[in-house]
Amino acid sequence: MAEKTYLQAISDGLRQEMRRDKRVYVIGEDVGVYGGAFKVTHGFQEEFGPWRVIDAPLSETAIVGSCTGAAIMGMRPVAEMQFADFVSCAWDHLVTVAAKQRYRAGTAVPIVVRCPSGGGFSGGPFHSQNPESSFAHIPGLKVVCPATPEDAKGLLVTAIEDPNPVLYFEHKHLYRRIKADVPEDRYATPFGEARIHREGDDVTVVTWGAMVYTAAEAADKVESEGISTEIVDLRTIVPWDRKAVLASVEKTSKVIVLHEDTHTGGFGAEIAATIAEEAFEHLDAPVKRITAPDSPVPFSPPLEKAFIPQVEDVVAGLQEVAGY
Amino acid sequence: MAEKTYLQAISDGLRQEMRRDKRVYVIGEDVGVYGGAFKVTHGFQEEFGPWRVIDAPLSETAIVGSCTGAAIMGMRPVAEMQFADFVSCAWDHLVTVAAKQRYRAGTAVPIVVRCPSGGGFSGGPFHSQNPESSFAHIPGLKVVCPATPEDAKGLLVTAIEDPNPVLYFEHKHLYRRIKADVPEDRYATPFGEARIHREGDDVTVVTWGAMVYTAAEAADKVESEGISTEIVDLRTIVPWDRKAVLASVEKTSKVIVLHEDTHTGGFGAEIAATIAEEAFEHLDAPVKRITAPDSPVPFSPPLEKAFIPQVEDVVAGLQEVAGY
Amino acid sequence: MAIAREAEPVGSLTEVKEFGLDREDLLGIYRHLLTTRGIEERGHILYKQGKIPGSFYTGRGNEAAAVGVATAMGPDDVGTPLHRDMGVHIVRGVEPWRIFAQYMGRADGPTKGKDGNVHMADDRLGLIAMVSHLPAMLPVAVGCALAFRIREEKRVAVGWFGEGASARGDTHEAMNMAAVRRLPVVFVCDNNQWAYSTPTHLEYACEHVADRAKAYGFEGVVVDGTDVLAVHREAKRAIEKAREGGGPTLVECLTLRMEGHAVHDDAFYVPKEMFEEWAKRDPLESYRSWLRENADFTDEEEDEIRAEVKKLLNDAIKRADESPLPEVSTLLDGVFATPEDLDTPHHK
Amino acid sequence: MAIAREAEPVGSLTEVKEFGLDREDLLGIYRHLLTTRGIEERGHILYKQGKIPGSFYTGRGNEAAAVGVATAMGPDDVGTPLHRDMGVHIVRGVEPWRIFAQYMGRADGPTKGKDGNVHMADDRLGLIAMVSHLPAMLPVAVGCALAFRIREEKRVAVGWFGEGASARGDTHEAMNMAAVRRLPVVFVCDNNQWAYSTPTHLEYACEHVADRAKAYGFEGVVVDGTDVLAVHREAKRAIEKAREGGGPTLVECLTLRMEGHAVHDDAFYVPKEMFEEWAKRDPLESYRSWLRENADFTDEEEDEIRAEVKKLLNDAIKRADESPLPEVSTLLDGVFATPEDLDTPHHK
Ligand SMILES: Cc1ncc(C[n+]2csc(CCOP(=O)(O)OP(=O)(O)O)c2C)c(N)n1
Ligand SMILES: Cc1ncc(C[n+]2csc(CCOP(=O)(O)OP(=O)(O)O)c2C)c(N)n1
Ligand SMILES: [Mg+2]
Ligand SMILES: [Mg+2]
Repeated sequence: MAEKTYLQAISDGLRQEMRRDKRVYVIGEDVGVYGGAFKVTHGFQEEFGPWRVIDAPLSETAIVGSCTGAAIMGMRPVAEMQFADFVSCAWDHLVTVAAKQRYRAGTAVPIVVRCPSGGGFSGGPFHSQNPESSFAHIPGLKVVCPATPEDAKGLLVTAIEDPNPVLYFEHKHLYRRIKADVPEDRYATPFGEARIHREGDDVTVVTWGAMVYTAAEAADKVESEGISTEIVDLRTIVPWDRKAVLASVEKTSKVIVLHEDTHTGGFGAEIAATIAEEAFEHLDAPVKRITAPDSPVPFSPPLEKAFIPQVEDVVAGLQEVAGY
Repeated sequence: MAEKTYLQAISDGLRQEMRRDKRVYVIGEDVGVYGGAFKVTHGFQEEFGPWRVIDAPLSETAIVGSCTGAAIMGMRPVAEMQFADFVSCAWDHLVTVAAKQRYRAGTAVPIVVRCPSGGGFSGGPFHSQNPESSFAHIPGLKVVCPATPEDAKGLLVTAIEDPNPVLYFEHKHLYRRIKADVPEDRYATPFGEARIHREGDDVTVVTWGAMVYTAAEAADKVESEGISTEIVDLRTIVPWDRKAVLASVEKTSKVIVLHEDTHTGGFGAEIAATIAEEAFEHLDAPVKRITAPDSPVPFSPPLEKAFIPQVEDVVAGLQEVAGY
Repeated sequence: MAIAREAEPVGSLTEVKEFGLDREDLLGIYRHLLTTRGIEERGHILYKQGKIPGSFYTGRGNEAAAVGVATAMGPDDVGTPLHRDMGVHIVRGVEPWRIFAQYMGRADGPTKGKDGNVHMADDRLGLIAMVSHLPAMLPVAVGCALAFRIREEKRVAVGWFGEGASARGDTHEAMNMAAVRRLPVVFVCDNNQWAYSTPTHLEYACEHVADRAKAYGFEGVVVDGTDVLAVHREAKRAIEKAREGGGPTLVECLTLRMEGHAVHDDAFYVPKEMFEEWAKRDPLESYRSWLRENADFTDEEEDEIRAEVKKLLNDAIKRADESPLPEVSTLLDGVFATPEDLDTPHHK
Repeated sequence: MAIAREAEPVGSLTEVKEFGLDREDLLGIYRHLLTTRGIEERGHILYKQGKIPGSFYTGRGNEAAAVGVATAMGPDDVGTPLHRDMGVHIVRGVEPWRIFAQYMGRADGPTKGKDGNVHMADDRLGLIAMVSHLPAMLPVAVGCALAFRIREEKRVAVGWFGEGASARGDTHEAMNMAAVRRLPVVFVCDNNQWAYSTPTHLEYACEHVADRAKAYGFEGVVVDGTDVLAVHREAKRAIEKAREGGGPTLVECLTLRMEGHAVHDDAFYVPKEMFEEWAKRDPLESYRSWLRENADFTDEEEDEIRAEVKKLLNDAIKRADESPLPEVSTLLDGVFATPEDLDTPHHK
């Protein structure tokens, strides 16, 4: 096991799959010669050649749409969006064709769309979004949001193996900031199984992606006040691990759902609604959501900081819920 | 006041606005010579000419995107999607440009996109969808779902007046099936004010669109069993009337959220989560969601019937919740 | 001013033989045309009888375009036909009874009642089911071609679109990517002059849709879509060119949509003279005449084929009508694919 | 083989006078060019000093293309310039200090800190702020033109896009709708030969982006984007043609992006010789030479303009730096527009 950044784990996982399985190829803007805007595919074109690491024209619909065709012909495409924000340009293809083809016509569409998502570095309204909730609402799509280097690799492997279209959201703010041990061997991290990032007894925080670390910092802070926090990292949003969430809620009776995406209709609403419906008898406090507010992601640092949930916000939330 | 179908109310409302305000024009596929796939703009081109009732090429992005440009230049465009399902082709424009332009750049985008939505007549996966929840998650868009002829007209007027992009979902299954009195004069029905479709004491059903009638039929059926149902017709999803919903829940202590769109991440989740958060102390039963299941809309009648929430489903839900 | 090449009509039997069709093939084409039209005519009747839920679309007038292209495809080639291209399904071998079952929303339709109309395909026959959103299948066809190119297989993908759908961004992205990568794909435009009620001059302002090809960097050709042999010849050229690494071609088949957009539409907006003019160029009738004049097509042969097709369709309707409606328990089947779904020839 | 017209370079002062520029205008253009480059050079320094959050983009090499087009626009014309088109904002009269404030995320930037970089515009000056998604503003420009056409105003909209963005569906839908309706819009392609690291032959397979125009049914022209007067002339022709009801034109300005895609990118993938060759054609230097050779441009005049621009920029940076960061309380301001937002000249 070697220590790797989150980014390196994705890169290594992808390379390993491409070595193992000739059907896997990568397509996207600037993924070849340049190695991708974030260098995830750095050196790939040298190794795999220009027909397995394809520099595509600036056309997200053709990139993702062509993946669907190639997948049906037996390939295992991995598309890269330069930023998750640009997946909006492939929205119609994903929800209309890729998501529904298996249900309607029996044709599986095993594609992966890698989406570098999230804010925290003044990327502004179009380089900071977290569009996972939008896709989570569309039946037929799977949605993955790894938080750790180990999961980043293992979930990517599972995404490539999965016979369905998978939106793989890799959080840009974790790319180089988060390092941890990652097994060298191939392994597939199952979808739909949450990870307990931290055990605790008083309040459950359900979250994913970069917010796992925000929650952890907040948990550290409130620990001295005697609040014991359990952090459930969902890892995948579709499918999501209701069982693990409900089990944790049963234990703590108090829960916060935390995400970086905006509030109204964010996936936190689904989780909160489910908890309220299925753990009604166990709850000792209302399910609290801590999310970004309902606005585009602002550019200027003070505004962006106010927009993205901060450690202080979670601390306040934990105190409030624990004290309910 | 004359009795009008839901469709006639939309058509008359739109015509009235076009007569009143020269800035209002209509653009869409087949809206001119043909009068629109559902004949909402029947006779409009004769009255207003080909430059205010514009037969557009088959290009939703150009249709809606051009509305944004024209709106910024002072027009008041009303785009028609041939079916709500096709608005997916204008998704990127709506979420990327229209929704964010005011926040980012101070430029208001007063456009209306009419989306004939909903199932119930074997339209299949691409002519039956209810995509309102997807848009409700995007800050900067307003989302309207009238249930009655009177509201259909009044909310359309407000939509055209509103300085923001408005998605106006008109339910196809109501078009000719629902008739009621509609004032001849111009009136604007405010956004964000729910309508109590039926008063009751035991269970609240929060819903909108065609499901208002499904709820009403179910309410009739359970009345004899002594269950008194209050039906809150939201009328608009963004903004939505939390106050009215919370007031009703405070009264009944039991609530069902009912919608025709699919379950996971549907707007029902937002409502349920909000109720669970803000009316926690008032609830005598978990908030129940009755929705379509997580699949595309199937074509064949028995499947479609099983997919769309039916009166029986709501009856069962009311009995369950009332008996909790 | 046109940029695209305008294709000549097909001449004699000799010419036809040169591009590889023998007499058996020629009769086969006639059978396919008859079957195609027959299925849609029967479907129309079933619809009026209330046996088909939803709406109903036909490709009347487009039979030769669909059959002409499909007969030019190789067995390992693939395609994404649209709502006017029933002939493609027929040529590739979908059993008619399954199509009727599809129309009627029965369990034995290719989509098992999940989708309707000609929103179907049998992927084992190399076809991928269309979606409503036009022309969303073009990028998919390009992706098939990309797979062939990556694996260096000599296979070709054919992607269909209407002249109306030519206005959408998907058309552009698909053609451009295919051009840049010189992928083995043939784009077939069913130009039936109307997109619902919208005439061509409100969809595009060049002379031919095929004029676009050159501006992407490949060849465009316009062919009389009522002339099944001319279509076949141009499609064959384009497909074989693609197969040999020559990149994409855009083949535009000019026809008239001989009915309304769908059953509910009486096409009041189409000038009567237009219908009259094009009625004279009925693709089946034209081809029948050609066979008689050029290939000694006899009354007996014709009667035999007609009888055969009639029986096929009668049996098909009967069998389809015996197919049950789907069980409600299947409602959620297949929302997500399982690994077994990848156990198909094409997925490997 | 090119389909589009390839424009001649501009010759003498006489020719320039013929298309309406007097000596004052010519000096104004020089001032605009200097200001444009100066702002971006200063921005680059500010970025290195850590005063600009996020990333940073410039239009080095594209100054003449931007200024040439913008100076050809009438006061009531509107446009949707992109990230290489700082010159357009300058010509239209945005105050440089507000641009620096924008770069630095300050409250007085045109977006008040809500957006960054050149993602801004002052709509009172007839410009509409770009989004990142390329080329999402083209349909918007077409919509402006549609409004002008509906109201029968003699105004023109100008929509910019890069050669990379030419591959996207939005380009197609916008151009096609403009063509079909012969709308008063001019499409300007900033062809700087690279889309991030992607060379033109991986973005399109025709010779020029402008070749597309003909296939939409309007005129395309390619012009040397380093020649501000040639750009101006072609833009003027196109704009006046549009104004008179002649429909759209696509003007392609050929340049080289003289820096990386953004500050973090060293452009290792661009051949050195390419940079060397194009460095000889620096738009500011070329224009300065032209002025000297053709318009008796004196040292004094040049010094005066340079000093003026220098002062302008120094003052601007100072003033921008005094602008506060936005108040956190403004975070949710303007998510939704209010009726007062429609109280602008253009919204009426
Ligand atoms: C993206 C999209 N928008 C709207 C429609 C609704 N619609 C169905 S068929 C049709 C006309 C299609 O015209 P064309 O492409 O010429 O094909 P044709 O039906 O004439 O064969 C329209 C507008 C659609 N299917 N897809
Ligand atoms: C739809 C979309 N996809 C991806 C990007 C990321 N991106 C930003 S600039 C750029 C290259 C643009 O190339 P071009 O259009 O030639 O403009 P240039 O930057 O060269 O002026 C890319 C891919 C984007 N902005 N929009
Ligand atoms: Mg057509
Ligand atoms: Mg470029």
